[in-house]
Amino acid sequence: MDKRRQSAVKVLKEIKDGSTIMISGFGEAGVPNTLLSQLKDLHPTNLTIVVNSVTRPHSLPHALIEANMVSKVITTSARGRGKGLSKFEEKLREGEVELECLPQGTFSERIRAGGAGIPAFFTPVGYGTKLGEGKETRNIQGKDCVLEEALTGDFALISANKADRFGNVNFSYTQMNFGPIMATACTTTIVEARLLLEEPLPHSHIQLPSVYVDYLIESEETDHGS
Amino acid sequence: MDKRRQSAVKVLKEIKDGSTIMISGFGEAGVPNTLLSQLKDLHPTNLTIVVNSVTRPHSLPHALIEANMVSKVITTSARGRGKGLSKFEEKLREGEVELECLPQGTFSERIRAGGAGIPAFFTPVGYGTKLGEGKETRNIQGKDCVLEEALTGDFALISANKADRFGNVNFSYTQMNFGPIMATACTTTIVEARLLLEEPLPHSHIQLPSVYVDYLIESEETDHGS
Amino acid sequence: MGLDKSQIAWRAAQDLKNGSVVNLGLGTPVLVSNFVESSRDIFFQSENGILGVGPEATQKAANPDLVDAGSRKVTLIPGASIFDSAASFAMIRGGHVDVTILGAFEVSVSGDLANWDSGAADKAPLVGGAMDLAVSAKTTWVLMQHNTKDNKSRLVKDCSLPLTAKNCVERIYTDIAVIDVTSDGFLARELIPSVSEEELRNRTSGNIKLASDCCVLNAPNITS
Amino acid sequence: MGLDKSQIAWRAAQDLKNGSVVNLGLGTPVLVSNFVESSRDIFFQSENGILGVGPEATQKAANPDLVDAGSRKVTLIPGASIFDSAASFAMIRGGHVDVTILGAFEVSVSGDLANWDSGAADKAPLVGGAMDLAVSAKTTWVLMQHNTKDNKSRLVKDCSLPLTAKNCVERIYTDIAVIDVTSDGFLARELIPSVSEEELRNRTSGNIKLASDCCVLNAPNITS
Repeated sequence: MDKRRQSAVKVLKEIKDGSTIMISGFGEAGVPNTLLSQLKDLHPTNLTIVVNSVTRPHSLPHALIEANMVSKVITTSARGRGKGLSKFEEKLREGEVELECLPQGTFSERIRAGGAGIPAFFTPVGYGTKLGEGKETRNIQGKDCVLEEALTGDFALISANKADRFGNVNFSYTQMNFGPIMATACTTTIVEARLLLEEPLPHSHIQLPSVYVDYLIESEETDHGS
Repeated sequence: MDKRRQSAVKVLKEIKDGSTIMISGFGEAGVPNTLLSQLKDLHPTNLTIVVNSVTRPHSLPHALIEANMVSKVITTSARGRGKGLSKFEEKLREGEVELECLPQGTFSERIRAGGAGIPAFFTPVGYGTKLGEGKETRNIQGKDCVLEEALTGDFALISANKADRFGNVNFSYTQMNFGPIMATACTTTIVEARLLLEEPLPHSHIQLPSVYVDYLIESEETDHGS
Repeated sequence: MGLDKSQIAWRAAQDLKNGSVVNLGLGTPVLVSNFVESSRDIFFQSENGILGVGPEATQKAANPDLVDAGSRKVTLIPGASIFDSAASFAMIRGGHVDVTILGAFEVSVSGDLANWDSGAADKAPLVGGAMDLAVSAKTTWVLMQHNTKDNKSRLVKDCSLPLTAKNCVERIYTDIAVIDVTSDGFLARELIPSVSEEELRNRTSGNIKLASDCCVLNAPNITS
Repeated sequence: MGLDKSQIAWRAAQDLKNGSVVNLGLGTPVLVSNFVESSRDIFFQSENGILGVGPEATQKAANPDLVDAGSRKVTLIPGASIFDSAASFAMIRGGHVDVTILGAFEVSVSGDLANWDSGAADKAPLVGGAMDLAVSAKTTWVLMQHNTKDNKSRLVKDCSLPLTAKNCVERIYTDIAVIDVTSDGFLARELIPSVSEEELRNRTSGNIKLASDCCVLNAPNITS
């Protein structure tokens, strides 16, 4: 079994117009820049992207939107930095892109639920707020809750530190963030890692088991330890 | 910060009659035998125990039932080994103990939900079966589901391999099983470990973060590596 | 004479695809791993938190912290990983296990499975991971004796025992046949030479047909 | 002159209990960690997956893989752990964070919090972890300027901006006072010497009283 691939392009070509893509990363840690930059060149369109933040105008998730590849964004942080509008905010105003904004814990839990076979769950977060509007509510164990459904995707693009040929993955520090859950929630998971190993990772180093990973690509970033 | 304690008895005395106690372990791996044997001597009564299995007549979870300390058992595996009745099965027949039997994934997920602030969730498992009877049902994303509520407890008794004075915990192989989730779902978590360390565990070895652990007791078992 | 347990397990092992993730139930199913060479890259999942269960440990190498869901002391294969029970059932319930192979008391013509409650008086229930596995795996296979000791069919029109899950079994391996559960009822794919079509019908409750390309079911002699 | 941001943060830091788990929001709240000595065993949680955030990293030691929720390159304290985002919000939503300290646009007399949507035209929303933290932490404190630049009170009868969570704020630290949210309305616990009770009332919307034991709010000069 060897999930390592030489060409990211060959793998990314499986992403068709209209796909839902989950993208790992929090701040600058764990963003799959190697994969995103190649995806931008391939230019599939009408994508739904699931990503924690699109606030930074120079980030690659934002660049996909600027390049007219994205029709819907599911995120926790959509506001562009500064007082002016970001390109994404302009497109939002013009109705060219759809937005679903979620509390970050609900965003995480919906993705986890998607991977864990939990079709829906109740959470107290968002109840009585604009982000809870239109959602079914119920008081459970004394807490007012909203009902949230599982979120799944076609492709997860994940950034990691090391991976073995079986597809087992190890992250460096907070590079982990959404990577492990997004990998579980998508039909096909592509991981870029700085180090692709022939030998198996020791079981105690594995933070994402092989079953969730389909393809491994060498990242163009450098190793920052773990 | 030092969560290590010399005397298990002193800590276990906090467990009052009527408490709900979660007990880790799958097969013989990860059963907190040091804590359970002392708890048996202290003999609190009217306990609800949450434990994966009470099939083995010589195990300490079963011994708590035999010693008339338990009024309710929440488990996945209640059937005694062999054709005859176990002491637990006899008590069940006489109505001396109440039983809630759950599919193991539902058992795990209800405990995880208890620790993760998810008051309830839908799962397809158990739908249309005796274990789904009386539960609210709904079809979500094409799947017939039952609604399950979070499970929480007063005390978690967990067996581990190593722990540092902050309360960070490392398990050995499949000793992990229900330990990490039970620790999150209980008000007070007591961990027995074979090795209690003054120095902090490296972050990459921590499988249960310190915030979930209240007391550490040295286990009377021997180290089997990790 | 029908197949013995090892031969039933051998037959099922032949149908596993290389590279797949497989969970084996207690009893006959766990024998399947004896007939899978390591070169096939099949990863056995154990619901107590292992992906990549290897052969049973020798007494010398046995580690009481490393057990499978049947409490056997086991080893790990290269590339194996270990996780907690919530993560394990997230893996199972999330549909990441390709095949679950379970024992059964009864399987109905619509694929309903009864394998967790034998109905014995005063015996307490034991469900373990059976419901999660049967509902959630991409494919559910059953290994069982075709008939009970008192000659009743375990393949039935409707299950009489409490259900594990509805409409989940795709294939049944018995001591006399390999049978698919189809929208048209039971369909025998393979039959041992000593059993005729008529005998198969007589020994099976519920609608059963022979596939037009029904083969002879032969298994090698296995000495364990 | 009221307190500056560092002084507000300093004041809040005095109320943290040793050994507690604390999440700090962006802006003024994150400054609180500057005023907590390591001997106090306070563990700062960062919602991107850290328990035990240490001081900001020196440029030399900075690791781009080790950042906090405000994207600062940080260090770890002894005993720190790292986990994924689902585990991090399980920790938060499960009530395992003792105190969350957040910035705010408005806090209502019943403890409603508005801190995620300023209502600026055409600007997109940014909620991050604010709702999870405000709903779920055992205690929610707010650090904010008492008044807006055009002299409106940020303490209000009812929030005019979209809510983060209802009925969650327990204590407010402003540039002029420390105020508890009680069932009887705002209750000033401490007030800076240059502000009179009357001025406090004038600068506050919604019912505010002085506690019978209301103290003088003094903060040291802080040079950063």
